[in-house]
Amino acid sequence: MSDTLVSTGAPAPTDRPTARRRMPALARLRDLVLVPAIVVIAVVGQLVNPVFLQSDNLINILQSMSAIAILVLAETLVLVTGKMDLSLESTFGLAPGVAAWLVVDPAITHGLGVDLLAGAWGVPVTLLVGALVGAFNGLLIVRYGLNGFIVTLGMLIVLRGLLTGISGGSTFFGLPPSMSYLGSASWVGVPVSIWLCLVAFAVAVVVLGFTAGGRALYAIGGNVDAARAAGIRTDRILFLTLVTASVLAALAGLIQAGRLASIPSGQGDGAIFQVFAAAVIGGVSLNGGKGSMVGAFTGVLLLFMIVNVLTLAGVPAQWTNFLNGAVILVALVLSRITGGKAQE
Amino acid sequence: MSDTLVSTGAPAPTDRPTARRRMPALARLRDLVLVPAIVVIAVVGQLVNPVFLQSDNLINILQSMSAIAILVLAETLVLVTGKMDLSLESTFGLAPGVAAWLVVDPAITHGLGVDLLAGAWGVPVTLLVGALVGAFNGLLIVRYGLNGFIVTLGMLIVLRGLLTGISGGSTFFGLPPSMSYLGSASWVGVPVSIWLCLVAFAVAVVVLGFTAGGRALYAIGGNVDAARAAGIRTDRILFLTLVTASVLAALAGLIQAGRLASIPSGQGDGAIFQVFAAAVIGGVSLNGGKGSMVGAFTGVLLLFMIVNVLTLAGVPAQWTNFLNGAVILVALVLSRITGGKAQE
Amino acid sequence: ASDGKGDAGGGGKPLVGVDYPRSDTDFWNAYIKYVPPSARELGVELKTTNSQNDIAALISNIQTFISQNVKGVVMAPQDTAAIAPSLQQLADRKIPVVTIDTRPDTGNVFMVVRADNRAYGTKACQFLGTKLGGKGKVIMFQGGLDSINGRDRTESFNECMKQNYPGITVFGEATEWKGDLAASKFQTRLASDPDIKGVYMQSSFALAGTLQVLKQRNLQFPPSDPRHVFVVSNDGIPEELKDIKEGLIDATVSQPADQFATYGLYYVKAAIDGKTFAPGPTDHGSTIVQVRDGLLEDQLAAPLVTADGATVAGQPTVRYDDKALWGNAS
Amino acid sequence: MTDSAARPDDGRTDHGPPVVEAVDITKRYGSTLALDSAGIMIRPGETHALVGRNGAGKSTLVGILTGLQEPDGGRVAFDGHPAPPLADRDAWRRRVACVYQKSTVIPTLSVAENLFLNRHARGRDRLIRWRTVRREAERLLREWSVDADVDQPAGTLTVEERQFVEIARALSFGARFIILDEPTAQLDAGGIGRLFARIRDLQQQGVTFLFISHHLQEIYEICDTVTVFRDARHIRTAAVADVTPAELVAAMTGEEAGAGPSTDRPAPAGDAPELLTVDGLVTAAGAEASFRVRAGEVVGLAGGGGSGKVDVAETIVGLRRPWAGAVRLAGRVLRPGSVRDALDAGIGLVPQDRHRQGLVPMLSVAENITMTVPGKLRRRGFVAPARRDAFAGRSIADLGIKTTGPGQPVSGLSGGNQQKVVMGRALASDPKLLVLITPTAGVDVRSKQNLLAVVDRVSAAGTGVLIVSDELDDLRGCDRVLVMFAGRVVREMSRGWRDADLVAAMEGVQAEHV
Ligand SMILES: Nc1ncnc2c1ncn2[C@@H]1O[C@H](COP(=O)(O)OP(=O)(O)OP(=O)(O)O)[C@@H](O)[C@H]1O
Ligand SMILES: Nc1ncnc2c1ncn2[C@@H]1O[C@H](COP(=O)(O)OP(=O)(O)OP(=O)(O)O)[C@@H](O)[C@H]1O
Ligand SMILES: [Mg+2]
Ligand SMILES: [Mg+2]
Repeated sequence: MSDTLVSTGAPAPTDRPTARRRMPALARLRDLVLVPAIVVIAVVGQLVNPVFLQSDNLINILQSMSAIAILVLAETLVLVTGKMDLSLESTFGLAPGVAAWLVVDPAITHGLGVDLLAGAWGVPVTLLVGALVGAFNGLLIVRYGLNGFIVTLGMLIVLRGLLTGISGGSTFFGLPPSMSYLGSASWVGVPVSIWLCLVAFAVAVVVLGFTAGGRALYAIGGNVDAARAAGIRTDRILFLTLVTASVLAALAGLIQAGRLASIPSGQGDGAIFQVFAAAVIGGVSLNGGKGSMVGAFTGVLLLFMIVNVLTLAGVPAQWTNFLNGAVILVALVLSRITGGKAQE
Repeated sequence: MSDTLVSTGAPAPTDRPTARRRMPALARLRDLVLVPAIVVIAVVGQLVNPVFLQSDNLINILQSMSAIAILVLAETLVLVTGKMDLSLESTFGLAPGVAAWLVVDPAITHGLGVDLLAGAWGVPVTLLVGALVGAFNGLLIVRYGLNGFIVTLGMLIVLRGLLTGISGGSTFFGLPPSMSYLGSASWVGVPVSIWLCLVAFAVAVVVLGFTAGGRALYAIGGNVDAARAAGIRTDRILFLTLVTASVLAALAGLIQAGRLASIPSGQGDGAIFQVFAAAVIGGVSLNGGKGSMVGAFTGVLLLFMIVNVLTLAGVPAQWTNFLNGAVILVALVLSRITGGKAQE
Repeated sequence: ASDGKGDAGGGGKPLVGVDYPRSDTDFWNAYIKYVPPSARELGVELKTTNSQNDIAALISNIQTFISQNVKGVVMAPQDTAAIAPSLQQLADRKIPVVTIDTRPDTGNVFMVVRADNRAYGTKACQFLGTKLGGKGKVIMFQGGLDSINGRDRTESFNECMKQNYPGITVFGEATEWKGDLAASKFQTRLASDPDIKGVYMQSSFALAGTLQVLKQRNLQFPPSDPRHVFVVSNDGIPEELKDIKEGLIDATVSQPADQFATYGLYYVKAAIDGKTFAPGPTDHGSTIVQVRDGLLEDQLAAPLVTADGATVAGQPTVRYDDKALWGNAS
Repeated sequence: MTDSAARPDDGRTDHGPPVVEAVDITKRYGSTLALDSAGIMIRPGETHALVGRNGAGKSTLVGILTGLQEPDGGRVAFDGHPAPPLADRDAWRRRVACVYQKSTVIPTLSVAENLFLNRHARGRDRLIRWRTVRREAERLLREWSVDADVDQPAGTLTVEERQFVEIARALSFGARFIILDEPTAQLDAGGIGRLFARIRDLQQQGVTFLFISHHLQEIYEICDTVTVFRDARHIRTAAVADVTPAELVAAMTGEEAGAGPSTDRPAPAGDAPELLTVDGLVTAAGAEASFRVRAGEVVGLAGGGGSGKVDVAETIVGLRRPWAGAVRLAGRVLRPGSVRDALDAGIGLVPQDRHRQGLVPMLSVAENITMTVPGKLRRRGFVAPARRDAFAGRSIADLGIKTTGPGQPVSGLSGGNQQKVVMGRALASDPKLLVLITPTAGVDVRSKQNLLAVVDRVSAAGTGVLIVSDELDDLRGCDRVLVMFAGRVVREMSRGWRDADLVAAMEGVQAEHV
């Protein structure tokens, strides 16, 4: 189709060289393709309700997106390598859930939890569970070559079931301070979770753009055989990426848990749709090898700004989802169109 | 390959012909790769509860899977062409929902619905909505070349929001008899929905295996450029496939609506995970070009048998999801392994 | 005070933020419908949000309320543990909070307006126990395992059965508040235990599917028939009342959606006006109880609705066509 | 270079340890034996050719010599020391650089990054210095006279440019041993010239090469020693100077070299009806052509890389939409941009790239052959598998396709046989006109002859044939050859042209419009 559609324009020979030369500038601009949309939403938001641009509200937006943003960061890492990890949404709930289960005292929580470990273990256990989940995914996907979509779809269901199992469907509360610190404390008036989220993205930008490991992710996503031929240890890097993503998802879950001072057994349920939407709007390719952290960040930001504006506008509850979805769809379509050629 | 080996004269000629001759038989057996698993589950079920193999329970399994099975059929069509349609789960709820909205009488339902059309319009409107959704997907994916995963992810959210919008989040009751017939009536002691489901699969087997159009789906999924060069009207067929799939999803939604005599605004919510799991367990490839209707059917059957056995076994509610997920994951992994080589 | 529309300054209508917990069940939709008229009646300005059963969204919505300078907040946190940090934040800004339907696990609010979910389960148990004569099998469609209200109903139903009707076998089925799951599990259970005589569904979500299954298996008999399967639902939506009238189901618990709306706003207005309350009976037929130190709860009556309004197990019930039921309001 | 006269085939080494020696290598892919106790020995400073038919195991050996694949048996030694473990990629890369047959350019990354993949310039903080990378990349491309922006994604390069990126990268390691697996397959004459000049430079510096190509004249041009593989086995190693081309072909095919395609096919009768009429065709990319093909006539459409010949051909068959002009087949005007219409009108097509456009690998041979003619398989509206297999069986017999049967997935065939399947598909509809675009690309000598024999056969039966190619062997049997350059048909040459003239015309020398 592209063959016929793309080439209907005027004779190419004349404009081909210019088309070439324009590319690199565009490629860099691609990361910022959502900026106009963000500006538009900001203006609309300000018109709808002058509260929108107040620092209070902006901090609110950033804080409410921080956990999901880190999840998007994690998924972006995986997508860049050309894989997919659907199970991140379950890890997001399970990892802090297991930690809570091990540390909370059933005496306080009406029989929930086993109080096996001291509260200080909460954070390490959370990250460890994340790492284990990632390692298991990696084992099946990298070691045994199973399809990533399939494995992580299965894991999504299993991990969610596991959390329901250990919690009996209840919400864990009475978390130790160490576990709620990240999600609830503030530094210089700005919640720690926002700092954490911004730092994570900054680090990711540097790693992906300026380290051999980061570039290897793009190489693997672009052509795994070529990457291997170039001496990149593709299996090891894929494995590490999956583990890192799961650990990040666990961290994101910890932030969410701290913010809620509790862990509902449904934490993260359905979040993967939002995560994919954000990443893809932000220009991350599902086929691997393409996408930037800046883009992914603007993707989440846009989604959460939309929700915030809809809330401020007092849209009737029953239509919120539709409007939200419609804006996402339009953004997806526009981001594809401005992002360049049609693609599969 | 044959070039090299046929003339070696060395060890190959003796054992190769047998290996070769086994191939086509194996290919056909591939469709039945889940049969052992189904037998195992059946035996386990029978041991757990002797009710399992009674016709009553078997009909129950078939009936409860019939709507989802048709959804799986629809998704299989799309997957074979190498595309994806996530929005089927929303069409599943929206299509009958819109029909109900147009036909039910607000006087009976306390203000729900607009009573614009007579009850007899219910079924045609449902299918029409399905066709329109499919056509819209087709427009974006085929005509404008947007990525199917992305478009249908957006549509999934929008269509669900639309149903919440028109229903105000309430459940539609008081459906006209025409709309509940398919899901509630019985022929010769077997629910119509089962007949419908079996007939749909039988037709699909014939269409996919023995018509030019059906084979074209495999050709497109296997190599779209080659299909186009062979004179297959790839765009038209892809478009029709997306429309057909959506219409089938609408039909499935109608069956579900009839079975429950109502349409909750969340109808189909999250079903797509199950649909993908069933199709993939059944051997349908996410990369297109591979998969059979028989396989897809055994996939759904297996999933619903598992749920049935877990229910009969009286597994503690909190562990049902985990066990269900674990069995699915194991089945996914096994089906990949027996299904042959590792693949991405 | 910066918001143009609602302003607490000098006799203007106070601005109140109301967060709707979800908009995908009939009960909460009824609640959503009752809020604006109640607000008009009480003279408060509204800001509404919807947290779609997502606690993270609720927290973010509370932030937007705060940035919009609301003077009071009404919410119905479906997750009672996770709300503590937000309550603290609101308390720090001296914004009074009324919660509807649920009671926060920690942290204090001005008033909790709810019906007693444990009582729902007990009422349903007593009704079924009496009607079945203390023996037989009943199936219970539990809501989501992750819902505190669902768990309360499950536990109280089970406890009451164990205590009062040990001869009754209860099959508890998890359904995630999904009608199709309930219907499938009902069918499965009927295949293994065709002699089930009672159904308790924890919300009207399973209503239509349950009736459809009964109909398909030819188990729909009038209440007078000994083969009748007793069905108790929960919520009190119009459809249930209609089904009681037609003898399709036998009882439901009418959750007072209208009173949730009215008294939620009433108490928040009272708090803004500086009024205080003490435990004891109220002027609207309910009782305020102190559930823990500093936490008052107005436990609204949630009557059991039956076809005849007769007393069951010593408890009064309300007839399905009682005009006082919100489900009968036009 | 000096020891090119030595005879390595007896295993004698007289100048230090061989750069690489592979002994008794066996490699299986499932049921396929890709290498069967094969071996090779390459001495310092020589340029060693490896030839063999499609699927002989050449690329498999390359994979093993570069540490990408583990052999099932046998051993590899560099400079007399055992090869490093597979996991130690860096050690392998110090010993050998390679241009693989399969593209290892990563289309989504920039040209610069592709050139310095996994060896970016880094600062003391271990972070990549992009400015340096870019500068080095520009320098490298200039050396190869590739005029491309190093910042653009490599996917936007032309095939030739991409091949040069591969070559430039492999040669820039400073490796003393370089493997080139069919580096010239994607290059035009100019490109090949530049590559060979560079190889000669490096030969002077004592760099050792392993060179793989299906073009035997290239072997004679730059190689010292040649090894022949056949059927996964080592057949012969000899000094190039000591073997004649005929002997080489015989070693590759295991039989005496047959005669090339007969050139004594009678010319079509002068009154043969006009079949294909291309009038004022302007392709979307701007190439122009007007010409006719008569029934039974074989017309060649030649041109170098980017000359627009493929563009014109694909526009004729409806794969691309024209900018202007009309195509008529036997009087019927073809609907622009519709392959279906072209096929219905009677065109049979062998597309340019069999992997991209020719075959659906997972489907069976029979399905691939009959894909264009569903109508012929119908019984009461349904496809009858028996009829399909019978139909395909005839093609398999006619074209001599080596397969276990019509049901075998086409992915299991060798390259040459796959190309025959594509040919079978083109012939399935009994076309009036056969359009063959680079029909013998990547096909070995023997299969090439078989395919061209088919052309003679069908043209004798009155079918018109348009062969689009830059391979002289493909064009030799044509009644006329139209030569394109820079998007125009610049010359028409009738049968009996001299190679040098055709090459000159394709290179644009003495360009004159016809
Ligand atoms: N990854 C693989 N999986 C399965 N079979 C393979 C694989 N790679 C190569 N083969 C098979 O091994 C045999 C040798 O292939 P190889 O690529 O080495 O041939 P070649 O001599 O390079 O041929 P060509 O001239 O076409 O490049 C062929 O039969 C091929 O089909
Ligand atoms: N006249 C022209 N001037 C500039 N570019 C052209 C011209 N004709 C074709 N091109 C472009 O050059 C590229 C190669 O064209 P095409 O594939 O038709 O050439 P070709 O002769 O088949 O070359 P190759 O042998 O490399 O396949 C295409 O992108 C095409 O659009
Ligand atoms: Mg090769
Ligand atoms: Mg070309």
